[in-house]
Amino acid sequence: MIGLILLVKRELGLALRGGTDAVMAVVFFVLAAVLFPFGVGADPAMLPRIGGGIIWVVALLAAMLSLERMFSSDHEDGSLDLLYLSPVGLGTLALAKALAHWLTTGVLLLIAAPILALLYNLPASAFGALIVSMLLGTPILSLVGGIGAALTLGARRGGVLLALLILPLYIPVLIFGAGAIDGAVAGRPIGPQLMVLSGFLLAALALAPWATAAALRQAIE
Amino acid sequence: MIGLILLVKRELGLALRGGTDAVMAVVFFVLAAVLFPFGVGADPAMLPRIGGGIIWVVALLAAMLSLERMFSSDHEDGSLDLLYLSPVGLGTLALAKALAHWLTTGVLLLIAAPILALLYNLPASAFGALIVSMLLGTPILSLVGGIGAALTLGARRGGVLLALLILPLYIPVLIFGAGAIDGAVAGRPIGPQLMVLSGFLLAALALAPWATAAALRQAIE
Amino acid sequence: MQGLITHKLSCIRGERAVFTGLDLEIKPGRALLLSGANGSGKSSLMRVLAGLLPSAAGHIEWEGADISADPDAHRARVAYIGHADPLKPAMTATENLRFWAQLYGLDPAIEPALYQFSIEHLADVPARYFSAGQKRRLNLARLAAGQNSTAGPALWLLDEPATGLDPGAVSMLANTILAHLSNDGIAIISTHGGRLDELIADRADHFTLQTSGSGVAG
Amino acid sequence: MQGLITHKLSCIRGERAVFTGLDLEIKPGRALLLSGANGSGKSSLMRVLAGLLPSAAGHIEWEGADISADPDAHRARVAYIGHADPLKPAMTATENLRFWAQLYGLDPAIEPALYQFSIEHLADVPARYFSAGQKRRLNLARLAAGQNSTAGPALWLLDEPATGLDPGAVSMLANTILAHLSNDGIAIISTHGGRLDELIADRADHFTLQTSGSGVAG
Amino acid sequence: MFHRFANPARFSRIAARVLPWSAAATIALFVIGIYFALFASPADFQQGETVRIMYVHVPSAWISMACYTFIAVMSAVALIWKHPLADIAARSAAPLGAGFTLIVLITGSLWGKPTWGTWWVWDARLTSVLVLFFLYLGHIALTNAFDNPQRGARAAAVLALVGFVNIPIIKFSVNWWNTLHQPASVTRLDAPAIDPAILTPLLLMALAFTFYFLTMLLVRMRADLNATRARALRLSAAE
Amino acid sequence: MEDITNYLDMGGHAAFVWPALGVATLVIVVMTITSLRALRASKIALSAAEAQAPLRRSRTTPVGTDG
Ligand code: HEM
Ligand SMILES: Nc1ncnc2c1ncn2[C@@H]1O[C@H](COP(=O)(O)OP(=O)(O)OP(=O)(O)O)[C@@H](O)[C@H]1O
Ligand SMILES: Nc1ncnc2c1ncn2[C@@H]1O[C@H](COP(=O)(O)OP(=O)(O)OP(=O)(O)O)[C@@H](O)[C@H]1O
Ligand SMILES: [Mg+2]
Ligand SMILES: [Mg+2]
Repeated sequence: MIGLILLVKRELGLALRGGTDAVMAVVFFVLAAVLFPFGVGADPAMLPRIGGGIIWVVALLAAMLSLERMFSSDHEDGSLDLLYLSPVGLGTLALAKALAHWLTTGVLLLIAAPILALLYNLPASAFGALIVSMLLGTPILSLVGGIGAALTLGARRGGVLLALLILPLYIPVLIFGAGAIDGAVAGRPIGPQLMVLSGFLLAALALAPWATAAALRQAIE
Repeated sequence: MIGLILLVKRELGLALRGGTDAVMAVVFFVLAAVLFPFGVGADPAMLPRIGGGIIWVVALLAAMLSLERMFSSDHEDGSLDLLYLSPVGLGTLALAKALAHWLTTGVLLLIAAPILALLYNLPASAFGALIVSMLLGTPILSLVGGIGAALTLGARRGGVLLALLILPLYIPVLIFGAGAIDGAVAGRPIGPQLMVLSGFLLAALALAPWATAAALRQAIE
Repeated sequence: MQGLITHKLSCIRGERAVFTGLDLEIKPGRALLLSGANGSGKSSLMRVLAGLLPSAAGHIEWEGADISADPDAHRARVAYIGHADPLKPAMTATENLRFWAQLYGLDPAIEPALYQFSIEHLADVPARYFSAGQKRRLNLARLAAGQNSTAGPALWLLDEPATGLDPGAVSMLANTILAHLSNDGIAIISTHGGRLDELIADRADHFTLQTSGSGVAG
Repeated sequence: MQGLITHKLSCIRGERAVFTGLDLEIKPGRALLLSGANGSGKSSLMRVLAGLLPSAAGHIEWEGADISADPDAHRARVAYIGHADPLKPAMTATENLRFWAQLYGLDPAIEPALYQFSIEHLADVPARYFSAGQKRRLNLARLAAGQNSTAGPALWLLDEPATGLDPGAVSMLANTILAHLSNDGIAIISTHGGRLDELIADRADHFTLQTSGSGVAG
Repeated sequence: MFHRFANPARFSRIAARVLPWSAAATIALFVIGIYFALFASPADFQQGETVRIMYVHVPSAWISMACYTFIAVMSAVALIWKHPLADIAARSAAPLGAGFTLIVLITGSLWGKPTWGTWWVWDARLTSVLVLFFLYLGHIALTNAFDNPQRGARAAAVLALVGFVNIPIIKFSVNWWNTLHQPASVTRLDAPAIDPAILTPLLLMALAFTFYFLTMLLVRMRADLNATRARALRLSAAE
Repeated sequence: MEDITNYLDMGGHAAFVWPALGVATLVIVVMTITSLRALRASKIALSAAEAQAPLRRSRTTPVGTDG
């Protein structure tokens, strides 16, 4: 537990000092979401229809982008060796990294999302669904993403591999997250979607740190 | 000239061997473009309307992602020092890097784009506009991107900064690229858009290597 | 008081045998100076002993017990210095060192450790600005931070620790190692010769790894 | 035959003066062994001399002419070895070396250069698999590749070149340097003492950088 | 090295003497300008009272473009002649430019809702102003992204020169593409196509904004010079 | 009184005109305050640095700080 706090504090400290690229994710999120109307044309009738989906897709991509550096800087400078040798287990490390990743990207995405929703003219009724679905969904992105980041450590085409591994796993989150917003826009009940997302979140919390730790063990050699 | 060929050959060799993440861009391009229908809902009437824009936006993001490593690996391992000391000037280096970036991302995007166009049900009449606009636009992305990559070398939040600097400069390319496709879909003449893109390309060819070289000179210290 | 013993240890990297059938024995309070040509497998051996790299054959005993029986206990007794310096450029010397000390549950008396390697004036400077030797000193200060605590690591695995150090810093390192040995600690130190070897010669044995595989005790 | 002269050279890094008012003079055919505590500014001086880092004051003369008059010519005569090894892990030893040789327009006789540092057996191995010393040897082989050509670099700036080398490799490096000096070349070599210094002592002068700034000739 | 800072010292002295006067002029112009803009001018017959937004919107737009041009010129000076004052001028001006661009964007949006019926459209004028805002932010971020201030200044200078292509695009976008936005009616080659009752407050406000910009620029440059000098002194004392 | 209400109503566009002017004022005030505060802070820092610098200045001439 002390180890967990220590590790999370270190990651947050590094993020604050610009030592990691976590904040990058939000900037990417906002800029990419701002770009779409340029490309798609800002038809005021269409934007709200595609807004929820675009916000979720861009959130997915933003989370994925910030994954690659999750372990690689520790891998390159030998920190990972020392973390492995420390009394704090790799499972705790995996959890701490996912938590820190969520705090530095997920939470910021959550804060930025309503602003983008305004930009896309989403109806007020959809805001709640947007926030709650992102609150449930973004931790899954961090947890599952950790597995991918650990698996591709030191791999030759790390970036490509990571995208290939992770995006398919993200699709269910996308479907139910965007589904909840669309439902809210259309006035349908969104309970089922949120229940499914909660289930995913619990499963990820239970399994992902374990899988990440196993993957990390393979990366140390 | 010999230096240019040598540098481009080296970059391509590294890309082939997985030493750089250039191929990542296409994978990201395809995966991201595939994700959108999941998020937005695969309404067959709407997809063609937003397809051209989405393809261009995703191409922009893909190009941007692969920029960050353009100079940073050479910066970190000391290669940039040696490149600067070599008889090949920094201007040639900038041009070679942009060329190699285009060959490893732009060209692949160009090849993948028609497939995505099929996915989005773009009408056959728009294919020509898609290809030509990307042929003119993607080199601009590589050339202008090189400036950003060089400017943010060794900066504190390199990734965020790069996105912040480059995406605004990419917006004009996006507007005219997507505009050409939309025009083609709507049956309007697309000559003006393509002319503007050509103008941008010529300007970028003339100015970008020079600006990149100036930025690189600042990064060596 | 059996110390560390390896039995017929082998290591394979990239499908090539780096060393095979290696038998070593180091008693508490002694250092082993490991030499050998470039690529002879010193670093690989260190990593195997630390439990970072799996051995291909053979086994390692600590105080008579196979270390694979309780890997957690083994990791707790290892202090490892590799070729790279695990420092975050954005963090200051104090922050870097304190993180590792706290993570290992050691006495977080950071300042004395910095003093021990004469980098106390850099305490609040981000590691980004350090010269090569200053980085190495900060990395080595981890050893000093561990030493103050009651049950610090007993097995020090130092892979060319004197790289980039000036003569003064080499003496500081030698003193740190000698203090460790006086506490019945064990140190395995890879080296290409130099002042460090001379300074700790009294308490050190020598072993040379042959590139072909097996070693020669010297 | 004036060689390299510096006049009141100063260097500022991170808004702090690293050294000020430095006067050096090295004649063709001589080496300068640059020593100094960690952080005294050896690497910074090397980079200033190479033209990689701007000097804050003073100037540098080569054969009587200020080097800032023709920076291109100066860069062409410099061979620089820094703390890092500029190798691409994905490329083989031959590919890495050939790229640098061709880029500098040198005789691309790669094999002899690999021989000179005894890494010919690694010619087709990607640099990823190299041990620390093997990487360094490959980096140094650039010097050997340049030497074969008629107008190779005349000014060698070697920043702790012997780091991680075994004694055999140090002799190879010393021979390479001595051959360069025999051709009326100049070498400036930063060092913390060691075998390399002894091997080239006959043709070398000494200079010690003080941490405060100005240096002391030794 | 020494002559470089002799110049800034003289600048500092002159700036200290000019500042009170320019501050007074700014305040006076604002008082007169606001009086004309809010009370002494009629509502536009087309736009009604919303025309009063114009009296801040348009001057801010002009200043935001002029400021970027100023930064670009200073950057060129800094890169070519390495004049240290140019660096300082550029990095002092950037936050002001960003502020004025923000005013343009927000007042424009608030004007757009009643006149166009929407807060925002993605047309060339609005887009290029948004790009200008991002360029300002990028310039500020890049200036501060390096531990070595010199390196930040040089990188930002390169960016400023590259981004300058955006300025003509803003200026002429309304002529090149048909958009919702007004074309130039004051700054035209022939006579201004605008009612004097509106032109007077507009020009007065533009003058006030200009003086405000110059005053703040001087203040910020002095602050930057002082800080630079203080840091240099402290570092040399720490030797 | 009626005049004032009428005026403040801005022909029915009060919700746009006043926020616009308000935002402009706010931005200008913020810029003014930050600039003036930076100037004051820099003056304090400079006099503090000058207070301790003269002792050392004779020995090592700080580069780039003359004048
Ligand atoms: C966010 C939205 C807007 C932005 C970014 C914007 C930007 C600009 C810029 C940059 C200028 C200066 C152009 C020049 O001097 O050539 C300008 C001028 C002007 N704008 Fe806007 N504007 C916006 C919205 C509006 C709206 C909604 C209106 C009114 C319907 C408007 C009316 C004007 C007028 C009348 C001028 C003066 C043109 C002249 O006489 O030169 N703008 N605007
Ligand atoms: N990039 C940098 N920015 C700011 N200061 C730096 C930078 N690199 C080094 N320094 C500082 O400059 C001084 C000289 O560093 P330099 O690397 O030249 O020392 P060195 O003599 O090579 O030391 P070593 O023996 O450890 O290699 C040190 O005090 C260091 O902290
Ligand atoms: N990651 C790796 N994968 C495959 N082979 C490797 C790897 N790292 C090293 N090797 C090979 O294993 C052998 C031993 O390497 P090691 O790093 O242990 O040597 P070393 O004795 O430490 O050498 P040095 O003195 O240069 O540090 C070398 O031949 C090297 O090429
Ligand atoms: Mg080794
Ligand atoms: Mg050094």
